[in-house]
Amino acid sequence: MKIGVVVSEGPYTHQAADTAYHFVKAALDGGHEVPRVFFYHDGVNVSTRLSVPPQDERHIQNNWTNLAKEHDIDLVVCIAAAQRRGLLDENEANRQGKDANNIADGFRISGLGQLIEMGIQTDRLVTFGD
Amino acid sequence: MSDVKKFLYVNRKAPYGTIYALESLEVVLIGAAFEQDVSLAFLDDGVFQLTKGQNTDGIGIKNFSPTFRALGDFEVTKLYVEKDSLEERGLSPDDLQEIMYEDEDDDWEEKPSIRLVSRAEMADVMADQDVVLSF
Amino acid sequence: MSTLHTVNKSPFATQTLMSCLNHCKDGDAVLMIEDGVYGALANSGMADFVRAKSASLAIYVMSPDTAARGLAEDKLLGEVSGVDYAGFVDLVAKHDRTQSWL
Amino acid sequence: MAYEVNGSTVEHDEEGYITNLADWTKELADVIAETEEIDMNEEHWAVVNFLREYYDEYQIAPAVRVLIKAIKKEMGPEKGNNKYMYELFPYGPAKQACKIAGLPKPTGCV
Repeated sequence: MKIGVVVSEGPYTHQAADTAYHFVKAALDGGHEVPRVFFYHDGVNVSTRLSVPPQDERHIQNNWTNLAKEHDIDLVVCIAAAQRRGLLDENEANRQGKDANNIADGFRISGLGQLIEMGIQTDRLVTFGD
Repeated sequence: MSDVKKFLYVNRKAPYGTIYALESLEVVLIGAAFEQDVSLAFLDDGVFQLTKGQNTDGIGIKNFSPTFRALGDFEVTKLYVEKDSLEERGLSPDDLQEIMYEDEDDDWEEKPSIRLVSRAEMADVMADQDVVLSF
Repeated sequence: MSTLHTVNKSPFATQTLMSCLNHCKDGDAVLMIEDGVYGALANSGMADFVRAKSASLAIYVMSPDTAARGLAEDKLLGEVSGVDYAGFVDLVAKHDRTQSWL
Repeated sequence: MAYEVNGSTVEHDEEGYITNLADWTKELADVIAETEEIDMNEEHWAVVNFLREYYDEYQIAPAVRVLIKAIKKEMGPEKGNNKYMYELFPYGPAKQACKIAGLPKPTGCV
């Protein structure tokens, strides 16, 4: 079965990104497909490659990056939500005239249309938020 | 058309205190381009999103309540509002904005987009969807 | 046709669990996750309400979340079944749609 | 980056959208149009005015089909179509006309 996932809260403040991660891993282990995870609201903050959590804590962004690589998951960060919160890829940073970008490997910035498309193309959609 | 799905956007949060209401509306507006069967649900504190007379000048946040009145232009015409939620908050339907759409199938007659439903009817609306997005 | 509802809020902080249970249809399932697991406490003020709803609904709780919060099994309602993440996935697959009560 | 209008300057971003929407004036619209290589005539103004009125009322830019419907109503069916819009605004009504009308930059979500 194809399962789409939405993460709509930021890392560390809420458990949402953690629960979503464990859910996606279990879904893949169970033989399901997770073609895409869509990050919205403060969920876009998961994608920053600049977070440096203490060594004895999980690294949420790394976990997602690794999982996406291993299983070819499309991690999409909503452009509108990302721009508000200061998350830019190289392309967007140039377009907006900013001097830095901060999107981690494995994530890509795109539009809300990707969320709707995921809803259309998957059999189930599960949202993790607050 | 088998590739049209029923999408429900569930709004349970009040505007301005958090961004959920605004970013929900942004999804609805973008989603309109995909020509799916779209409904919006307003229950619990979500009913506060639709009240008239919102004026955000003093808090410096954009007042997006007028945008609900444009939804008809985007062919989003089903706004289910839960009566019980209104009553629990001391509101009546008169406290809400008038939101109209032009019905293409009925000689473009103007019709109200807001459909007042009971809690049980709201449960029926929710149970009749393919995709439920919560905000 | 049935729905899996997830609730991630403590019922002592918000009305989310109450609202969710009041919008469920017979045969639906409710899964308490994250802080939502406090809704499964057996001796709380919410217990009678949840127990009554369990007559027409299947109610589940995320065991990793109850364990994390130190909620021993004997503190939880007998009407509520524990699942792990794989069980969560099975519930999603089994029901026609998932509605997250945020 | 800024436009110059009657001796004063109006700030804009990399792509030419004005920074403060309140800075918009008709004179400014002519200046923006010039940098877009558009010579504003009555028909351009009809679109720009419609966009501004719509934004004023609803706080968003209209969907393109809404814009086209409105122009059709005002100027007839031979003008109320996509082709005509692109003749007026070769780089797309959503981008160019909104920029000239002083509306926020579309976030390009789809």
